[in-house]
Amino acid sequence: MRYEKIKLVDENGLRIDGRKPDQLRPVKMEVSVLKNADGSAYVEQGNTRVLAAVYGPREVHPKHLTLPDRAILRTRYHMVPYSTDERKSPAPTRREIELSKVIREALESVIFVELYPRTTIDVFIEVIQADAGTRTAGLMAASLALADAGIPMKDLIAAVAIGKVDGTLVLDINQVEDEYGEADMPIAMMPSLGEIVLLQLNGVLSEEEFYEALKLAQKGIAQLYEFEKQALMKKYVEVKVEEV
Amino acid sequence: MRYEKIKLVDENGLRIDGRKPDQLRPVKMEVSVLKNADGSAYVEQGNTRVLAAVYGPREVHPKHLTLPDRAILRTRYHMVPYSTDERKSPAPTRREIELSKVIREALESVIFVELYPRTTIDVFIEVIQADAGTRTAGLMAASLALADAGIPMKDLIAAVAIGKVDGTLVLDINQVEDEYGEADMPIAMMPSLGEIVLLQLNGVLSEEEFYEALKLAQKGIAQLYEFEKQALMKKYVEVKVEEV
Amino acid sequence: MRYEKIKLVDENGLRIDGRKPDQLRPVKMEVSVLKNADGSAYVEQGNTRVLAAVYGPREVHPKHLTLPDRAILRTRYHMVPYSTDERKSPAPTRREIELSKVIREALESVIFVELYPRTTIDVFIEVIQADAGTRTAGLMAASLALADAGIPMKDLIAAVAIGKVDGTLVLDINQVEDEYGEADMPIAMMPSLGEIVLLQLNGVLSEEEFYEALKLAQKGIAQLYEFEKQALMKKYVEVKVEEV
Amino acid sequence: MSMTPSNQRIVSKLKRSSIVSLIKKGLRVDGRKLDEYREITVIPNYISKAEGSAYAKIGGTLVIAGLKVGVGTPYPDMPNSGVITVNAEFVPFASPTFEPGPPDENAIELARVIDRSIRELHVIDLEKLAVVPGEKVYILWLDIYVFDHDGNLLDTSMLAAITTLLSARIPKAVVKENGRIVELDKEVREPLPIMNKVVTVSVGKVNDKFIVDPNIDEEQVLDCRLAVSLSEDGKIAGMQKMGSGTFTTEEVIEAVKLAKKASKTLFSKINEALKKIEEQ
Amino acid sequence: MSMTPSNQRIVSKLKRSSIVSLIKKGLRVDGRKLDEYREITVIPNYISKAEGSAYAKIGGTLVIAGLKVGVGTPYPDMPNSGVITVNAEFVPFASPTFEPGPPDENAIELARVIDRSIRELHVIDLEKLAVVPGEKVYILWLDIYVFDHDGNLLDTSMLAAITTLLSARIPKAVVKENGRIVELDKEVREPLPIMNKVVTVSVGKVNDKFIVDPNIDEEQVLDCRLAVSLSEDGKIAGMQKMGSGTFTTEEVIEAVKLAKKASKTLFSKINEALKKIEEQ
Amino acid sequence: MSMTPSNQRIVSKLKRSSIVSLIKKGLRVDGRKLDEYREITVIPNYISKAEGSAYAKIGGTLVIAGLKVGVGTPYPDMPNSGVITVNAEFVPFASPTFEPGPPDENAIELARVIDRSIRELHVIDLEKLAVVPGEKVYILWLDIYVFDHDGNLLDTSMLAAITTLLSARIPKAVVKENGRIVELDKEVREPLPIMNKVVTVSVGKVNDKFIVDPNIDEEQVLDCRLAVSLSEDGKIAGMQKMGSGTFTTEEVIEAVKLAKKASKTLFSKINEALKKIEEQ
Repeated sequence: MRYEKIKLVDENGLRIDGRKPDQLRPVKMEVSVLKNADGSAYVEQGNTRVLAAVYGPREVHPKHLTLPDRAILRTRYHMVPYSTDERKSPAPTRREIELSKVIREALESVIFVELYPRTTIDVFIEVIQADAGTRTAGLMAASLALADAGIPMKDLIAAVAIGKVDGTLVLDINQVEDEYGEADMPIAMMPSLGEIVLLQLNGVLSEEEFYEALKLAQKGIAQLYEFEKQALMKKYVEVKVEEV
Repeated sequence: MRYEKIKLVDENGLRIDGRKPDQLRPVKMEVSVLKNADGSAYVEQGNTRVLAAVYGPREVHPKHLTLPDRAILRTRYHMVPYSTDERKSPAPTRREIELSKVIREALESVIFVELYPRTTIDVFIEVIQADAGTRTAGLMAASLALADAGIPMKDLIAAVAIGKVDGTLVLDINQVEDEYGEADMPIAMMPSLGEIVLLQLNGVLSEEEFYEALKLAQKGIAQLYEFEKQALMKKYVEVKVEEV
Repeated sequence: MRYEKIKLVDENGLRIDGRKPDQLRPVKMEVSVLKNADGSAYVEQGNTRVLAAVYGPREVHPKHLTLPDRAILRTRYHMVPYSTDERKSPAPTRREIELSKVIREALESVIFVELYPRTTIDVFIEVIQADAGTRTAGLMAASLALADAGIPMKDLIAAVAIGKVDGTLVLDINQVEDEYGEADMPIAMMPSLGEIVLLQLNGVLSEEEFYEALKLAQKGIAQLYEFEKQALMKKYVEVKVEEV
Repeated sequence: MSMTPSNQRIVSKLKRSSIVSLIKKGLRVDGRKLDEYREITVIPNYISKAEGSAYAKIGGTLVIAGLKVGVGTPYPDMPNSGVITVNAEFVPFASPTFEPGPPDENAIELARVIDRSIRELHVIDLEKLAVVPGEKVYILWLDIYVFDHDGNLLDTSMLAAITTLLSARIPKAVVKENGRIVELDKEVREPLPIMNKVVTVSVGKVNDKFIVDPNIDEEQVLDCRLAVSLSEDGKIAGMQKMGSGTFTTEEVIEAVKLAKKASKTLFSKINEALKKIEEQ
Repeated sequence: MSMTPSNQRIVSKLKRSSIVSLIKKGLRVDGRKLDEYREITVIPNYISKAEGSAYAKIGGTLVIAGLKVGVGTPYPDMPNSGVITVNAEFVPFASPTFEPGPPDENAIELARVIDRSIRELHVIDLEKLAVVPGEKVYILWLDIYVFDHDGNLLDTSMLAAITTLLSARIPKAVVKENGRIVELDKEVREPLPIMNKVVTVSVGKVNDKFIVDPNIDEEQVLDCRLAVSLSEDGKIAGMQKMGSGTFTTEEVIEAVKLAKKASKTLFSKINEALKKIEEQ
Repeated sequence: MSMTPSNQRIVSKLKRSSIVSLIKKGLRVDGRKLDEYREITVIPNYISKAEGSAYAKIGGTLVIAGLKVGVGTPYPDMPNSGVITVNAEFVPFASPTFEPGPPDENAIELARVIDRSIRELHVIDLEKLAVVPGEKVYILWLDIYVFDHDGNLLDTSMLAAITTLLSARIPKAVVKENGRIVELDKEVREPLPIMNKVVTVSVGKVNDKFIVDPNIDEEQVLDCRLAVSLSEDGKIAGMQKMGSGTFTTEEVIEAVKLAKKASKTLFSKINEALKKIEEQ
């Protein structure tokens, strides 16, 4: 997948977009951005831009899909055709089907689903511009939209992708780092509870690197969590994340 | 779509098939042509040949698709693979899906759907030979088949496509005129009520041309309406339409 | 389909794999080979290898697919992608859809379906290695799996494909004979009742050849029936079929 | 997955028993003999846009088949042969029991039985349909549409299919630019290279009696059916047991003999129809 | 198969009658005049990954369109023309009445109405989009996504679509190896060869009154709609009656006149937005 | 759209609580230790028609994987690499909870986790699978079929997949006519260019305890699972949290350590099986 050598970390330890290894990309977050949805949010991380909409709890047809003791969750993670370098077909790809599943499972560990038996809560994520970290940005947008819809949750979800590029672990990878790097590890947490709700690793890490990556992720997640809380209070937040 | 100049109206004002601009193609109409369907009809306009079958009012499965206060309509406009110059795939094309919709909407304004709550009336149109004007021929066949099935209607539907070729407005276009002409405007009416039930324009017209086209259409529709009524009475009618 | 001449019967009347015209390939049969299925079986005939699994009688969803006076049968004949010379797409081909139907109809004449109204009996056949005769091997595996599941049947099904190669009728054709031969006639019977439950002919035979083929088939079926009964008693049987 | 159908047309018990008891006596509900076809109409060249076509009606069953021709790449294992694809559609237009959507198992089975008989009997000399051997060949699409289902779809469909092939006039393929481009000249037309004719006769079994050409009500009382494809000189060019009943070996033999006898009616209808158009 | 929809948004009888009686008096529920659009926002170049894009909002209806560009083979009957494909998706994201899955008849109709207007008015000079005539041409995909449905999807979608085309900057196609290989140079960008501008105005009929830009509640009480596509110089570049009611000839003429008048608002919004980006 | 499943296998409350309370004490229902696999069987070259294959059984879970090889065009962004496609099917044959149809999200996730581990660890040197660089490359299809589902499909599937690759013998590609045509010579066979070996260990969490290789009943009581792919030298070559529960960071670390330890069992089974066939 890496057919050409590109220098991803320079002699000063700075990344291709000028960031330090442990620095997030600029963030924008806004809730209640749509009219129809019961809850909605917009999240921007660098050039990655994501919309989320929540409908529900609402009725399901056909009824036999419901569960007697809890709400079911229906989740769709989708990239629009013009969000990527090459046009993506509008039909769901295998990648989108997998990500919809891991995102659903992450959300299921956060929502008090037992409060709404025999209903569905529908969470839709549309990636309108993709520059890596779309599932983690999507999960944050979804969690903000759920909060906007007033659906009780144990905590918000904050999430970020760790990368390994030129042998260095970096926080919040962008697309070039994802394409030419050695590993991509998206992780999502309920920060105040210290619980991991999503964890994937695409790439190769030593055991030590993995523990290091976990630590680095927690650092970014703590920052993102603060931005989320501010966005919910102000309905809008925009942060150029400085080195911390 | 027009890669070559073809002369569509000659120095005498006659069209490529010898017709005058306001002349219909020869027409054949026949009702009750099938055994299984509750109503059926065959319509031929020039080289365009269409079959229609009506089933219903009948039960719908699953029930939740029905409406409590009226019949629903299900309509399928379809061209068989051998009806066209190049073989058409048997699966519904986007064009066929659109035409099925506008035909359904046209029929819904004609049928007294409120007489048959919780049922469906199914109208199937199969184009067996396509030489332009298939949706208008199809609508006439459908309306005859509905009458044949004894389903109460406000009026029959008569329909024709107006074209603009070499700058001239012409009645009842054929395929060559459709392909090389400047506009195609199918229109369907309940003639005795003066109500338009379908209207589309594919092409560019000035406002004045459009009003002219409406008038020309009404002229053709009045003739076709007479043939339809005759066909219903005699079960069969064949007319070589002379200049009128 | 036969683009090259290959000698399929040699000067001694022996076939390409050394068999005599009326000789079966080596057979292995085993029942109860799976944990989940209510009944299961494995059948090997030469290089053709087939697994069958039976679930049921069990409930059907949606209910309106059931029948009030009998069990329905659902049957899937499927070849795995790596079972053939060229990779086969995992999606059902038109061939697999047809074979699933004729296999279902064969099984329906054997099972006492009226004993289990409003239920389904599901029979799955997976061809893991294909060397001709897969539908007949599949039917035998299915019938053994049904017996293993304890579903009452009028008889077992024994089945074999007759071929015509180089003008000679041969028993239990292999893939080379199928590809380069003149006819392939799969036939399945309830041997003790003398009833034919499946019969197809792909190729051209004279009336006399056809009667001859029927006789040859019965001879092979009688042998295979014995192996099936042994397999049910011992749960496993392996036979190198000698000339008989 | 094939599933026992639950949307079968329902025939009243009274009608069923009357059909069965008549057949026992050698009679049919519509007055026919057991080995007699209903009225047959065959019209070749019914669709002028198609390169070949036929309207075929047996009793109330109406099938229109059409042939479209293109040029394309041969199959890698048959580089010097034209390609023919047979497709059948049972549209909801034709019967209250037909569902919308892609062909179901019944339509697929019908198309494949017809395809195999045409292919195995070498009805068309496909090798004559190579244009640039190994690179460009004629592609034939034979589409069979059922428009009214009154029983015995297979025999009617085969009748439409074979008449379509026998009466087709396909455009001449013109090779340009060293074989790289092939175009069809619609002004110059030729018949297909026909080598044989085939028909299919479906024989139904009702207890120990056999009937040909079951109508739609009779189809509901059949134990099962044997479809036999036959060449004009009486060779068996394909066979398919259809339905969930059984035959003994003796019954199969009796059914084949009956099919062979009845095939003559179909061949004479085809030949009449072809003669009529040749005379035009 | 097109089917009468059964999952329509429900508007209470009270609301319905208040909407209708207001319109009778020449008024709207949201205070607008009958021929007045809701607030319109147009933002060209909204998506930096796309070769063209626009954010269009009319009232609460939000549509984002994007253009992606590739190089491919022309259609055989148009060997010297670029190819444009218009696709619209009504994702369940945007409305409780939208279902998951491929575009339904409503999305397909909308895309086709937009496609026809763009094509027939020659908005883009497709012949200028041939790269190696007869062999390689630009392929344009115009994808229209509805993200919030508050009525009048068609006018909003056309607004997004045309602004996308007008503001697009497509990568230059570079021909290599005697025309066999064509690559897109993303560093060199050019506008599309634009020849005309088009908008669509949907006119709704409520009894004998006509309104433009119906909001989602008003859509439920319309008898039917006439969508009229118009060029900047007032030519009719497409028309589509939508919904199951009827128009008389006189009503159609009135609707067209109203559409023509209202189209000016849309053109001025587009021109403003384009001016703003040119000044940047 | 991913949806909370409603057709889960049901385990009685009694059984659930017995499983949980045993695990609390460090015990398993089937007598195993927490970090112990069930009986493992691996048979390479199980399917003679495939270019590679393996039968893998862990407890009652049976998976057969097969490799088919072709020649095709490389991906434009990887012109000098062979292509491998991993596909997994959960056929209704294998479990009463599996539905017919194309792979669902579970089968897709499993295939993609396996695909990523194989790809990222460079199990195969794909660059050695270019035949005519930039034009023709080997295409590998690795198909994984589950035939009996008794829990822990992922570890069993990876076991079948890696054994298939390690034992495969692919036909030699022969280049003809200046590289324009490439044929596979089935008589000359070579192993794949293997660079690494990988296994996947699924660690289940039950309250604060961790188990490897959960059987089908245990799977119903897991809070969630962490699937860890490992190279033979202990590198982490992929990871996937599965199921809707959560882990703390400490728990994740514990799970990884457990996976690493348990991976040795799997590697030794693979090596044994390969040794056996080499000796043949």
